[in-house]
Amino acid sequence: MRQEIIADVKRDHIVNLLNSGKRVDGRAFDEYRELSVEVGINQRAEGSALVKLGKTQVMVGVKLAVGEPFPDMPDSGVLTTNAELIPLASPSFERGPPDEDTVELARVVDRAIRESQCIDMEKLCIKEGELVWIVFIDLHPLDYDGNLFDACTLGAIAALKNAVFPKLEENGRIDYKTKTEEKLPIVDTPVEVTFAKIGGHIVVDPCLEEEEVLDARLTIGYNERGEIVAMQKGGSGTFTQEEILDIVRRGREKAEFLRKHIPG
Amino acid sequence: MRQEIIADVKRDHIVNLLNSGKRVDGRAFDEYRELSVEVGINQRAEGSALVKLGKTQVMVGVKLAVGEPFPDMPDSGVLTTNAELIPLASPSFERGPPDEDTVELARVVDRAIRESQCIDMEKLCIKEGELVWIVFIDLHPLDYDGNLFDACTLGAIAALKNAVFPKLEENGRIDYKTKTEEKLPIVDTPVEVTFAKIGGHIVVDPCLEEEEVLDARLTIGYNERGEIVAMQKGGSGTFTQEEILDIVRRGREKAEFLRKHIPG
Amino acid sequence: MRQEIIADVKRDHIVNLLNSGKRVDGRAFDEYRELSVEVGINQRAEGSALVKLGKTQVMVGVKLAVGEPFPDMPDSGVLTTNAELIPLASPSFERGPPDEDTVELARVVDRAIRESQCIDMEKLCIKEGELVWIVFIDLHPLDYDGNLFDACTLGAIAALKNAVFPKLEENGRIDYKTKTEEKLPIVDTPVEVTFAKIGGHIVVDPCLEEEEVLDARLTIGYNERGEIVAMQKGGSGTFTQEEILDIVRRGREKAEFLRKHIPG
Amino acid sequence: MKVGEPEEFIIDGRRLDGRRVDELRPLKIEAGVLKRADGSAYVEWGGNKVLAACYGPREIHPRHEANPQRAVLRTYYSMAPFSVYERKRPGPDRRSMEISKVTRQALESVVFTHLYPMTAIDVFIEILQAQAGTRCAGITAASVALADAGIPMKDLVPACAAGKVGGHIVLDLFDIEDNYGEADLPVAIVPRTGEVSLLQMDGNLTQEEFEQAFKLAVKGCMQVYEKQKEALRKRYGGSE
Amino acid sequence: MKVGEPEEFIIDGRRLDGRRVDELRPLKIEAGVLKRADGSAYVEWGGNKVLAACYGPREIHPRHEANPQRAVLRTYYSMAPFSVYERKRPGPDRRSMEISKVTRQALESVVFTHLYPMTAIDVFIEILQAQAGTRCAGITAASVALADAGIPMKDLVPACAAGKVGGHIVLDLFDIEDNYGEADLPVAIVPRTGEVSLLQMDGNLTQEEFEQAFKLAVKGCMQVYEKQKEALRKRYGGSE
Amino acid sequence: MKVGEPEEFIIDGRRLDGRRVDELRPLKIEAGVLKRADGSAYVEWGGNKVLAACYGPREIHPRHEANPQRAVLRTYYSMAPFSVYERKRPGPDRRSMEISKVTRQALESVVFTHLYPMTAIDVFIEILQAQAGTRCAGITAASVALADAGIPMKDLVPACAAGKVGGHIVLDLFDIEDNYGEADLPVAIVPRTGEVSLLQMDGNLTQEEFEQAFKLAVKGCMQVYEKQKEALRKRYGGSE
Repeated sequence: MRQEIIADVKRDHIVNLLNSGKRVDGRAFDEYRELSVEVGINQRAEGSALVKLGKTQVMVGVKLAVGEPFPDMPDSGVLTTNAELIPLASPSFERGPPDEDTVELARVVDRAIRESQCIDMEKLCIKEGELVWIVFIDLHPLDYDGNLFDACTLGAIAALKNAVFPKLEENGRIDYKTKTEEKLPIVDTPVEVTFAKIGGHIVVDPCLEEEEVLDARLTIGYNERGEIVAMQKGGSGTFTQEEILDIVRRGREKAEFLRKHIPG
Repeated sequence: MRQEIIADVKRDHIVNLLNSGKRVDGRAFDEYRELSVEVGINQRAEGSALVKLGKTQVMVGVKLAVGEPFPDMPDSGVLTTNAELIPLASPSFERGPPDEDTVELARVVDRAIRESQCIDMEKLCIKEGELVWIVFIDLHPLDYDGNLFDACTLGAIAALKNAVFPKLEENGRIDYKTKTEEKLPIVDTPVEVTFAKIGGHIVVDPCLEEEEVLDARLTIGYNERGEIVAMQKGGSGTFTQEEILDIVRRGREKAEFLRKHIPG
Repeated sequence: MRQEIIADVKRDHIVNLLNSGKRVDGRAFDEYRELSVEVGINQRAEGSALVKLGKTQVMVGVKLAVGEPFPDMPDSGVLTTNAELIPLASPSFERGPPDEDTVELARVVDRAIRESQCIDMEKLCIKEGELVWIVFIDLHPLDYDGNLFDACTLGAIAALKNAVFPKLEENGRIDYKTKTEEKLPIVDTPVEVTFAKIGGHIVVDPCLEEEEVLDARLTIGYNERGEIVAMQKGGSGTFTQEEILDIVRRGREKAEFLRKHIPG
Repeated sequence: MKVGEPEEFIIDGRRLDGRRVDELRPLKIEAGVLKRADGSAYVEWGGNKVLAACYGPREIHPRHEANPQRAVLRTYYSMAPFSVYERKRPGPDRRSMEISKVTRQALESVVFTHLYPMTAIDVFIEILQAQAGTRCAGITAASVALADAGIPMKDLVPACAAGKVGGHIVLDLFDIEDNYGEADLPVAIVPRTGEVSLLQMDGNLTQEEFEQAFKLAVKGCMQVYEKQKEALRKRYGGSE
Repeated sequence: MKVGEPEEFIIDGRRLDGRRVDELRPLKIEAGVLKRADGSAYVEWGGNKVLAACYGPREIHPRHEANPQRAVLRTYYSMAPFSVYERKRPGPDRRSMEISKVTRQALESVVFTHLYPMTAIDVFIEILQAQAGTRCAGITAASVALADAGIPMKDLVPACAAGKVGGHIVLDLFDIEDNYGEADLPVAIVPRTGEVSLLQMDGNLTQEEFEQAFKLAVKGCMQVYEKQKEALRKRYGGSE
Repeated sequence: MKVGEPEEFIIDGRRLDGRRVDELRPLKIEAGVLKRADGSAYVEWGGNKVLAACYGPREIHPRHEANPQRAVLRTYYSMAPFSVYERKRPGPDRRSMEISKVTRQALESVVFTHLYPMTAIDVFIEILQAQAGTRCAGITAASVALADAGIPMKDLVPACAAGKVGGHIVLDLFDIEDNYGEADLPVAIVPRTGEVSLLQMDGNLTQEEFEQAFKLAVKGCMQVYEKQKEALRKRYGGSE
């Protein structure tokens, strides 16, 4: 029960601050934490990125392999997005098969990548119905201090833009040690923007302390044209309809802000 | 310990009733509960049935797929019977991989279907040694009030008789949305009959309250000719040899009764 | 806490004995327990051995199958070594997926077999890049009284030397019931020798009571020429550098001793 | 173009299954359909057939999941192997895990969990036959099952999707529209306050299209809400 | 006809392995073969080689499985990877799970479990080499291992199968008969009362054939019982 | 000869990556790189990039693993999916399980676990990029992370491998040498006493070669030790 009481005290503190217009780490309500995106930081991956969003650190690796296409998409490559919440990154992450938070993270990031059609999947077809490129995106948080959705989506699109094809040998096997000059066909730059609702206030980019006490969360994916390509509400609380319409409008500008941090 | 005492009290009550010739739900010792079998109740399955046996409800779906035959049976289709005891159906069912009760249920139902040779498996051969039909029978109890063996076997054979082939395309893939007129080749109608021994009394079709206190259980599968095709004793108690011979003889008539409820 | 105290008392007893030059079961410090190796004791395996080392009993089975080679070794067979620590063999073994002790045992035995190149893997190639023999070594302790490393390695090489090929049919399937006269191509006879350090004393072939209290363990694999092919230090304690050099020198003679017990 | 994609989604103002753009598929809800569960509901919604059962408040296992301040609400969404064209292998997959989570979060705000500390309230949703929109059907069935189990709740939670197909904003997508359409937007609301407890989207919508679809989905939820109340009235009588 | 099926099963009154229809395969039982187990038994029965070990009564893990009125008997049947022609992947499969269950139910009625509340009695059966009839060999070995561990029991439990091959009712099928025959009927009994604690069947038997096979299996059990007692006498001396 | 095997490993006294036989790859160690962990370290060692984090002493789950006399040290070695050329499937494999075990045994002797009975000290090692020698890099990082977490220790534990390639004994194999060389001998030591807490070998070494390689590896460990101390000095100032 002590843990519950501590949580209540923390929440009161954060809500009191918000009531007087302040966030727990001093930011404005619509302000992201300090953000950096480095790419090409992993020589084993075909593409890679390290995102630092405040103290949150996420590494993303893009690996390419070849395999059969899905039968209903014979001329299209395959995209697979995977997340691992390794216990190195947080005392709240546990070993074992992916839990629902891990799965949700992977699927919400995947949604923005997939639905924005940012990868030209038909260019990944090697031989129709037989052999296509498979794109693995591995989301790998290293230090979890809140808002993995936005950090991982940024890392994913940055790593995709960084990725080059390895050499495909005639026997259909890949020579991973020989990289070509050819880049993955990336035609859009989706990003995700997350807002949290805490005690009636709406803030962007929740840090861990805010995530721990939030009522509800809304993540929105935008493509380059500002269209909405993915949404995910979280948390056991609710939003009013007006709040949702407002957040969706405001998020677009935040998306522009995030997109500027992607190299290349 | 309280649970154990409650169980003892329940058992005493049921045995006392049996001693005076009565069952806990008012049935005769050799009487089944009210029974109905509906077929064709699922449009995604190739064949389906909903069995209601008293308050026990079981849905069975038959799905067809194609694949390779077993190497020692190159001209024969493949039969796979699976059960799921989903926690929706009973407070005693738990999530997770199949436990021994689930596995026993699937295997005992499978035994009657397989050993009665009710499916003409050679008619399921598409190309010898290469491509055959695979028949999946999924046993899916929805409300567990006792005697899943008999209800599931009934549902399985009813769903098999209800099943039609989907369209097989030239490339070896199945167009599930287009069903053909051709029915699965079903050549026998096996059923299973379960008796329980409680305090020395033998009753047919145990309801849940009886199952919870029984000493021993005997399930017998019969084909259309009244031959025995499967047996399974359960429970930690024993039967006398005479009891077994007597049950096996009496079961045949119960099998006829059950078989009448199968549509088509 | 009681268990911890009992362990301390046991340890004191064993160390006191060692201080006065004695081992708990009366052996000399450099003496193995009574050892026997029987081969051909299993008619389903292509090769088999039963090793008794004191009260430790290990059965090893070698099974052969066919499959694809690894892409980087297209003309080479495949070796797979597996251990199971079944709960029948010890109250400390638990059911479930292999734990780290099981995996270590399999890998350390595998290391000696693989690195000594005792199997001529190129002779296991049936058709380059397509079909090769796969050798399964299954280590199966039946009664665990200490020093599984040495017993299992002995069993593995004895079972390999005992193994004959089953008949390979023209269609690429194996007729296991028909064994040929041809033996597996075994060209070396590696063995492993294990020393334990207990209270500063070094003893060979620790029995279970010694294993339970040892500070550190060193297992060394030797080929027929006395070269070192595998090593594994265990235990949470340490060895001095001198101890290691000394053990490695002394182990060679013990390896000769063990090798003499392998039939054929 | 994907294999099987239709050329047009709306012909003469009618969708491929004959509905208008703002029309729900036929919806039937029945409460109290199972003996063993503490509460249950069966929903037929177009080609969806969904069963929900509620057990609880009851003892919680494993014990360390208990909360001394409130009941723990657990929701499990699962698809029967024969609920889809290609047989689904039993056991939870990633999609089911995500839906189980958002379903729980859609329902948590209405259940008075603080009345039952240290207990579990378990809701199981079984998709027996699927034709798109199963998560909405599941949430709709689940809140009726909770009510049928006598769990005190602020309100029922109806759910309904809107989306975009062939350039049109439509209500309640069926499978062809879901597979080949441009966007799907499932929504759940708490009708008495109008607040939103579930919101997901995948596809592509402009700002304006989103607003239009969102409002349409909320309207759909209100129609579903009427059916939920009707089912409970039918089971328990009274005027609710 | 399956690949490998023999044309006839009985030639000149002899089965393919030379036995008469009512003859057991050679059976050898040894008690007390392992150091670590509290009780153990080794059975060679035709081409079957089976080891059974009993641990207990002992502390039970996980704790919540404990029963305050009696010991919990747990039985685990398992096949070594090299026990069959095609290597068996380690770990329990569905067949092993079913056999573990019926084995437990075959033994539960004879063990005085109420003497050891809150404990576990664990029996592990390991099939080292299989030639049909391993569940009967396992039950036979298990009850000797229980006795060897000093667990108080009403009686030993011998098991033996009968079946039908090539139209004949025969005792104790070996692998060719099991694979290609018409029916297999494993039975376990409690000899002092003659009661039946295991009964399974798959195949096809008329009423009359069943009765004939059942009685033959019971007779087989009694022969097995003699071997069990002999093994225990050999280990512990006395006349049992 | 394996696909990709080089014809010579040492040309004009230089290895294929330009090093001398007794030369380490470039090694960089940084302590305290993570916010959430109680202690952490990042190691770049040639083409290896390794992160280690220490949590503890902390409550232990599951509880029955607690030891009333000392803390339980738990170590987990894991490879990121993108750390190797062919994507590694997530989750522990057999190799990782073995390395986790020998890593724990390499560190246990230096940690004063008796100061924290009933607790866990957890060390997680994540290989972000691999170029052979990751277990040594992991142990090296882990002991710095333990120190960074303020866990009292007798000493740091540096680790380094030696091996044999193309007939030469060399220090600190990189991937081509590891894949195609004749032997690999990873060693970890406790520098203050010179004692050996990790020793593994696979390949082929004569007695003399072993002694030479072993001594070379110990020397390598001492160089690694200097880098470890430097990293901690850099983080905490002082002269260590």
